[in-house]
Amino acid sequence: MTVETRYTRADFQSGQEVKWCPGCGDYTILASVQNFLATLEMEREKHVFISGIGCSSRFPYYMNTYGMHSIHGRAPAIATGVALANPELTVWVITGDGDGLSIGGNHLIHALRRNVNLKILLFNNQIYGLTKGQYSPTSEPGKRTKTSPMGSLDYPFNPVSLALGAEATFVARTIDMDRNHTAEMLQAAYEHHGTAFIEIYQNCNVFNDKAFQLLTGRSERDENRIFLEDGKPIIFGPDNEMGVVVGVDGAKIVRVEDVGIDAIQIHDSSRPNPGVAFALSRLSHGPHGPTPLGIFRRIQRDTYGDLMVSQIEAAQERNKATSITDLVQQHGTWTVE
Amino acid sequence: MTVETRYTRADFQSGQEVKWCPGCGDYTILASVQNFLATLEMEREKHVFISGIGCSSRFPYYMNTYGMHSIHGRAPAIATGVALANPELTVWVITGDGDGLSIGGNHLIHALRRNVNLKILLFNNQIYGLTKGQYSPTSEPGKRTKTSPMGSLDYPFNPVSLALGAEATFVARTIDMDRNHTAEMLQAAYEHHGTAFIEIYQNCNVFNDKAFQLLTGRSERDENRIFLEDGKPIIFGPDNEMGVVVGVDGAKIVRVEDVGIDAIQIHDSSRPNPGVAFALSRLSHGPHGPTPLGIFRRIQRDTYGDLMVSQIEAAQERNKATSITDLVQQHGTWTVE
Amino acid sequence: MQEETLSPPKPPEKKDRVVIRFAGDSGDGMQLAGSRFTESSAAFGNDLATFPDYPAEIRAPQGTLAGVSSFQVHIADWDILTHGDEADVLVAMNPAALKANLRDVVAGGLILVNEDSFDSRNLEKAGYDGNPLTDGSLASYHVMTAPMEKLTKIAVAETGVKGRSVLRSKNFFALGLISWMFNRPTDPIYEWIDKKFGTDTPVGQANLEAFRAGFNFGNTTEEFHHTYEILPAKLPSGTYTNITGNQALAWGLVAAAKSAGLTLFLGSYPITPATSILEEIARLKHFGVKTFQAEDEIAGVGVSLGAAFTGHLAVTTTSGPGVALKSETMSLALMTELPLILVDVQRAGPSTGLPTKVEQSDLMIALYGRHGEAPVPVLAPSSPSDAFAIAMEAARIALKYMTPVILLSDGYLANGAEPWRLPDFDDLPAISVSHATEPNGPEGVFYPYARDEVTGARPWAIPGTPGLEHRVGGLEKEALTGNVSYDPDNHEMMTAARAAKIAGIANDIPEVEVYGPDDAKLLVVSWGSTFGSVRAGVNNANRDGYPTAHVHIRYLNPFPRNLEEILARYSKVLVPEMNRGQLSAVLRAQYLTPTVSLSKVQGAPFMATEITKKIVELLEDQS
Amino acid sequence: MQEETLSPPKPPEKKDRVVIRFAGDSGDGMQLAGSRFTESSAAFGNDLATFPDYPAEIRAPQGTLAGVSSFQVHIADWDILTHGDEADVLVAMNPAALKANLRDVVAGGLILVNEDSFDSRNLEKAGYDGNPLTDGSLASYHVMTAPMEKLTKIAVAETGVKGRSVLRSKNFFALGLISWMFNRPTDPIYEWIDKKFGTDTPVGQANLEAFRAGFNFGNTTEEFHHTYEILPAKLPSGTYTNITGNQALAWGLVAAAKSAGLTLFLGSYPITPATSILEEIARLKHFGVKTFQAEDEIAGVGVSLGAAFTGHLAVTTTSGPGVALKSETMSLALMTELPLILVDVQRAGPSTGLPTKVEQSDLMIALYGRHGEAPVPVLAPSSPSDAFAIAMEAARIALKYMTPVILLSDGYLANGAEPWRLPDFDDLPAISVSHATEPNGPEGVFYPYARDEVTGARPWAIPGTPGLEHRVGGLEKEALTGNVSYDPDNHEMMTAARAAKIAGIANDIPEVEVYGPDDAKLLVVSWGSTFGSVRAGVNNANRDGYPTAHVHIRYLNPFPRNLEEILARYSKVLVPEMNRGQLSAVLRAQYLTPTVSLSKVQGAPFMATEITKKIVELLEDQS
Ligand SMILES: Cc1ncc(C[n+]2csc(CCOP(=O)(O)OP(=O)(O)O)c2C)c(N)n1
Ligand SMILES: Cc1ncc(C[n+]2csc(CCOP(=O)(O)OP(=O)(O)O)c2C)c(N)n1
Ligand code: SF4
Ligand code: SF4
Ligand SMILES: [Mg+2]
Ligand SMILES: [Mg+2]
Repeated sequence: MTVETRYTRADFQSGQEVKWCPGCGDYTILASVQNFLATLEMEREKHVFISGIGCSSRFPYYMNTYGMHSIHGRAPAIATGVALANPELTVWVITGDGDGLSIGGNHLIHALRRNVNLKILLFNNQIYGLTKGQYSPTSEPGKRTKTSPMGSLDYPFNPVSLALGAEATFVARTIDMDRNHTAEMLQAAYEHHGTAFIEIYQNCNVFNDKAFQLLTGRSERDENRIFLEDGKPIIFGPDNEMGVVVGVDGAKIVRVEDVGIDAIQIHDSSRPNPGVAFALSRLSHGPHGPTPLGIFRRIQRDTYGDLMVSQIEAAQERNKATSITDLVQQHGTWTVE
Repeated sequence: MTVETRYTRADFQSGQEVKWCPGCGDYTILASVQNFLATLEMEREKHVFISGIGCSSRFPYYMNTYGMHSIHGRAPAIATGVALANPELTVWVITGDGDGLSIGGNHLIHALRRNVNLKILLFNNQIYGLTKGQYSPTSEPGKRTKTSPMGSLDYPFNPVSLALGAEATFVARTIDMDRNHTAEMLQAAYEHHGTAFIEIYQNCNVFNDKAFQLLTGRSERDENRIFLEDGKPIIFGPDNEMGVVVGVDGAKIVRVEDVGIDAIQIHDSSRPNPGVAFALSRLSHGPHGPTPLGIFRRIQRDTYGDLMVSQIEAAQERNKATSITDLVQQHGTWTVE
Repeated sequence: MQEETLSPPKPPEKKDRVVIRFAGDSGDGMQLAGSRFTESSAAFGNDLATFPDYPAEIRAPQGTLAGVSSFQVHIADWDILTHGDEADVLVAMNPAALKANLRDVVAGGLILVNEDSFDSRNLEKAGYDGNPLTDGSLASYHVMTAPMEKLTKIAVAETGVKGRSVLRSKNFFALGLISWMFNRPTDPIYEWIDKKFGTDTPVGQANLEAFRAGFNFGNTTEEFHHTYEILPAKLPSGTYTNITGNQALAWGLVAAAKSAGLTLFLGSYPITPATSILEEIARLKHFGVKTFQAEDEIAGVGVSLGAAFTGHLAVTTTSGPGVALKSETMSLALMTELPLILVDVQRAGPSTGLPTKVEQSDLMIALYGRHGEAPVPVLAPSSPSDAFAIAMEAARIALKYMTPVILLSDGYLANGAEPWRLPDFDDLPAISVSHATEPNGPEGVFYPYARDEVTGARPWAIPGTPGLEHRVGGLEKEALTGNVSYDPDNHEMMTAARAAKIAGIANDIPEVEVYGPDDAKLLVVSWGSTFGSVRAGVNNANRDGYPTAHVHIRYLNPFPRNLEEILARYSKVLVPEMNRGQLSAVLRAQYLTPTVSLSKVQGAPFMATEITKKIVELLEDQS
Repeated sequence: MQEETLSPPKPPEKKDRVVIRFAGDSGDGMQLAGSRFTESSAAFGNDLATFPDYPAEIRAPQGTLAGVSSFQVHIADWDILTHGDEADVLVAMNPAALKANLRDVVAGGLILVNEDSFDSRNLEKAGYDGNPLTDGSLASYHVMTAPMEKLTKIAVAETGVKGRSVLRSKNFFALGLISWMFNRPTDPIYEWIDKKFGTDTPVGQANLEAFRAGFNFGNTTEEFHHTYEILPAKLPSGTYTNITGNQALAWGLVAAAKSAGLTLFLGSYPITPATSILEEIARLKHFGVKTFQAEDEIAGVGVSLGAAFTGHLAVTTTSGPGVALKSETMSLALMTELPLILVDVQRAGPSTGLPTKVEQSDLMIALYGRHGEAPVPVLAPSSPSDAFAIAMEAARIALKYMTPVILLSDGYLANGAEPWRLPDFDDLPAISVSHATEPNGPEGVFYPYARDEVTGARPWAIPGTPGLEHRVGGLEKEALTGNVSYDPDNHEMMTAARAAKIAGIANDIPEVEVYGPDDAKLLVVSWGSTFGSVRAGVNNANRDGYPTAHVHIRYLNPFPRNLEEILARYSKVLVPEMNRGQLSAVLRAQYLTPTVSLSKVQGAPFMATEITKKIVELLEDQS
């Protein structure tokens, strides 16, 4: 495109020193987001970033937009208030696997079902970074950390499955190192009217280095990234020799030559029924083998905010008596001489 | 069976006056649970009922077992503590759609993923009963209540989908009025080693009467109850003329004659992949048409409690130095003469 | 109807005040009977105060003590302050209602009983061994009985109402009988029935007929010669409405938003006895208000904080357990210095406590229930109608000082009604608010933590404003820039600045006024809904020759600036509270005043006599 | 290594105490250097106290002020009480470390600098305009420089460590140099390196070589004649270990569980600075302890409450924000009267505040941060090792009185280490607990709310016990039966009973002891981790001729029974706290004592001199 964009990345840099560990995946995501926002026409002052607490949640400090670094787990609730107060804003939620899925799990699933107009970016590094390395709700079972010296006993969430189970209208997954894919997902989330949820795999090189090696390593990644693209058969592998079929028993990975290309599932994120999206989410549980990346689900449903506005408008249409005196009058009064 | 059972229902009645509204579905469930417990060999003192707050959560008071009527939404957490403290107990969680899915949603999904050995009975009356009739996270969109005089804007959870998205190992649904089915589900939950989640549709005849009419009304119920039975094709209707197929597009209701009986999905709750269970959960969203009842999913996975016990045993096997003196010695000491 | 007993009624006994309590099973419609009686008394021009008392939140089994529901109304011909201590008249629809309420009836009071319900089953459920109507145990009262159920059945026979529904109308029978006894106008009742049910529906007709039957029963039955007349109250002239605390609070918030030119945003989670504020405001969508029923209390205050950040007048409403849950977010509101009102409609604690009963035991958590050094202003209304003014005042302070504010109401205020002389709504105190639109630093820099010299407030720049982009958060802020700062001196300075901002509000609120004679040796200090009983108790004491002064505090943090000086004037300071002495402890800590605490923790308001008794005791004690 | 500069070292300067601070970038390994130095000093027999000071929880960019990490150790030949006020020696690995710490170095103190890091880039990052090493701004200090990076590189050249890792060893260079200067034994360091890395690994070798190089550099460089000798401390004889507050607390809980014959259960959610208690106990599975990392703080206390109901010794650990979140469940623990210990390792608030910095500002929320009338016992340790005893005491009280207990530690105690003279672990106070096994009422009835006559505790009947089935919950309880009760008098009685139970603990805890001369006019009252600085400050004052007494309170609710009488003895009472006067306010409310508050809210402990100064000021003020 040759359109002049009004912003450059620098316009979105707050000037505060960025304080992540050198090499942290958060830097990459920060750059992707700043670059992406600079491509938009949307005025800078209309972006609001709300985060909780965690390394990832420092994000708003580095964005030259409105923002709040709130408290642990509560960003989806606070952001809901922002979005409902001013529908003109683009409200981004920045959260981590601990912030968003551990302490903040409830607010997250309720925001998803309500379809508030939020863009939720969950930086999943499968660890608590800020508190120096305890297991999180996405850590693999058996993970040894200081609070689980003999291995974690927790069975992890699959954030995509959880979001789908919570009636999300937009669910995607991407990975820090793949900036183009990240940009694509950001664009789609931005365009989605409703709650958009993106799980972003993010490397914590200090406490959980190489957790996503299978998806980023030069020699492993082609075998393990399953890109979901609408209208295309779900195939992957260095030579696209692998594919995904969906049937009476859920989704399965097959060799394309074993089933023939016609049996391969054609991806369609817009299916009203989330059953297939859910099935696809079960192909991986953490990045321990072939893992789908892309948009699992993207459907339209009324947003909470739009419904709220139309109820208020309808009420105002119907009842124009809006002074306190009117209120009291309707309640009933009497007079003492 | 002719086995002498050691208990009768009366053994499980606490003698406290039952204080629900006359006609409330909670009475029926109370009777079902008391009757069921009386059929077991398990000693009465080993049952523990933990509830939150709500009409349903009054339940423990009426059970002559150990119990705690705790605080709003926290029962799954408290019950987890009970179950981990003494694995010999059978720990029941009694919660409502408000208690368990609104304020308590996070504890619920975390208990499910951890697979703590709990039996969770969620009484879903699609309303807040105790606080006199506000909409809940399972109320239908547009529901008019005192806090939503123009209709609720919330898109409701499907509790079964949510539980499946949260990695539950046992998920079932039943309805207060069908005592036999309730008893069957209780038995299966009791036998399940891990977190068993049962959504029980419960009529609140004061604030949300007839919400489940389609499933209980004499003239409607046969058309609308889809019983899931392992090993059997999923068919329903007055003449079993309807059935369910699962395919590349999720689960669908069809006329059996249109597809032939062989195309009908054979139910199997033990599939490791929850994809099909999830697809089945999407056949209904609230009891507004044909609705599956029965066990959606029942798989074995290590329970948190068992893993905890084996880690402790392994540690004790490995390190027998368990006096405080040993602890200090290992830390390092020096002596001042 | 027994025509043959017709006889001319005795002339009515004149009384200047009477307290009537309607009590029955929670299914018996006592709240309805009580509130209808209240309305027709209001229409008649009496002054009044009410006190509805529900059983536990859940419907208890019929006929049991746990299921008793009551509604008390105090009507008078002069300005009254409380719902009345003891009842002069008790209407008891069943044995449980009698048993639960008997202790509150004045000796010699009138007890009107639905005799049909005094069968052995109900007596047993209520825990009676014998029948109090016949065993002489009520000898010190004036007991009258009426076969209310039987007569109601007969009255509604023609209306088409059938089966169990027939007896539903018995509350109207009782209402009719009491209306006759107290000379109430019947029209307001007829009109209400018509409006509510239509007089052509079976239910409407049944209620009407039952009411008439009760009224006529009084008129016609010889036994019921005992009628009262209460003259219209000498209320100051003006226009009145009858209002509960929760309603007044809701309206006050709406009025404040209007006055400030902001949108009202209420994020809340239902909880007794606060829910009806949310319900009231949810009805007012035509005022442009936004209400949000959140998934829990933490989300309730969270969405509100988000709305505050975005420029709305943000409020969250709850009761004790919810205050506990909102604590962490309140602390964030304090650190981000955003305006936010937390309304706590107190109930009896701790834990779930007695959720439908009143208490004032959340003062300490309101003042101190946040980690770190976290002061916030705390205000409390003194009566249902004062809740309107206090709500506006809470908004004014929150907006002017950019701070969260806690408003401590309670279950008594919240559900109790009183006639409210309407202020001139066009002349309400203006609340001026401006959102920042321009940079306030050198070279176009915006300093989100620059403070107003007078108030100490920081500017409120809302998302969407070009050029003022900034970030707030829970980490300590650098002065001016609001950047994160770990500097030790900055932390000390900011902690002091936050405290000074709140303390400084003392200069912006009215001084307290001392009520009572100049020669008083004893000062009574009260707060919240005890105002009425305490003032009445103080009046009694003065009347009986015990000169006593009274100060009622509506601002609990900071205290009014003249309070210290006033406290120092009295040799004895009595602090009656529905808790174990919380305000008392705060006054001691702040002013080293040797207060005496009068504590009542019974889930029920003070009686004026309890206050008077304690005053007398202290004044007679020369030690 | 520069052989040619060899010259005989000057005789060491004898000192009885010295405070050394290691400061560098958070990546520079200063905590490690500091703690190794501490260990070898301990091995040498010195008494010591340490104070690690991390930057914000997050890794800050290298070289910036925000990224500075420091570790201070106070070593002495006699019993010392604090980590030292000002540093005698500062090791500064880069300009930021110098800048951030300079204000704490005594005038004339020694500053040892890594000169290689003072390039323009680092100077700029630290916000220096010029170079302090050359611009004369350090004239009042004794500055020594060493090219630590260059020498480290050379030293490790042969070890096989490559690239960026080479410089990782420079902390060992600094450690070696300081060890030489203070005559520390080198063996403990060699042993530790061997144990940790093996001396045959490249890393192990590199550290060893860097250490030797530093040590030798001191030995060989003429400039470094300035060496010190600190004689072994005259600690009382006994066996010692070096322990942090969090460790001691963890062990105390384990010991309490052993002593009570119960399983320890810890439900927690990570939060700085409390996390390491969970981490420590998680390591101790061979003790049969159960730890549970919950999804949030509410669940953390919830699982613990469930474990308490089921008969375990239940604990939950957190810091300020978590205390706020746990409030509602603590209130339930109080209503169900179950034993439960909440450990609050305080940090600077409000909100997220300064999470790695110390403060004592959670006293009010501990005492009053629950809705309703909800008193709980509150205890605070006075030093790292005292945390062991206090943890056992908290358990004893919780179990004996069937009550939740709050233990207020703080970040200074939690991470600070001191030598702990080991008690006889076979002779620890016994904690006797019995779970109810038999009915306690007539006819085989079990009364879960029957109270022990002395303690007021109810029986602890745990699930699984036949015949004692019962229900507990958050609604008000009927005395004895524990059934739900809405009775007004019962509520008042139970509220009083709960309060009396807690107040009665005063009879079961030691009286406080007054330290200091009999003729003291001024009393200093302190609590928590300020013990050391306050005691040192009091000692200084007495030494300087200002007779001053000191009382340190470990029990904050109820207070020791003799406290009132002691307070009354002094004309002035000074209360130094790392908050804005919270204990001070509580003492005023409780005893009407006109306390003077000395407040410090800088995220840093008091210096003894600050205490002394205030004492002198008060004693000289005759007003
Ligand atoms: C109420 C509260 N509980 C706990 C903490 C401590 N805490 C801060 S961040 C965090 C976890 C962060 O994990 P995650 O969200 O995955 O973020 P990451 O650092 O990995 O990006 C915890 C436990 C806190 N600040 N507040
Ligand atoms: C912390 C807290 N918040 C709110 C409440 C008020 N409350 C009690 S029960 C309830 C909802 C109950 O709904 P549900 O769980 O569906 O139970 P039901 O009464 O319908 O059986 C609410 C909001 C409370 N007791 N505690
Ligand atoms: S700890 Fe991990 S997630 Fe946090 S900043 Fe460092 S590398 Fe990134
Ligand atoms: S309000 Fe509804 S749910 Fe509650 S007891 Fe009554 S009928 Fe049952
Ligand atoms: Mg993380
Ligand atoms: Mg419900």
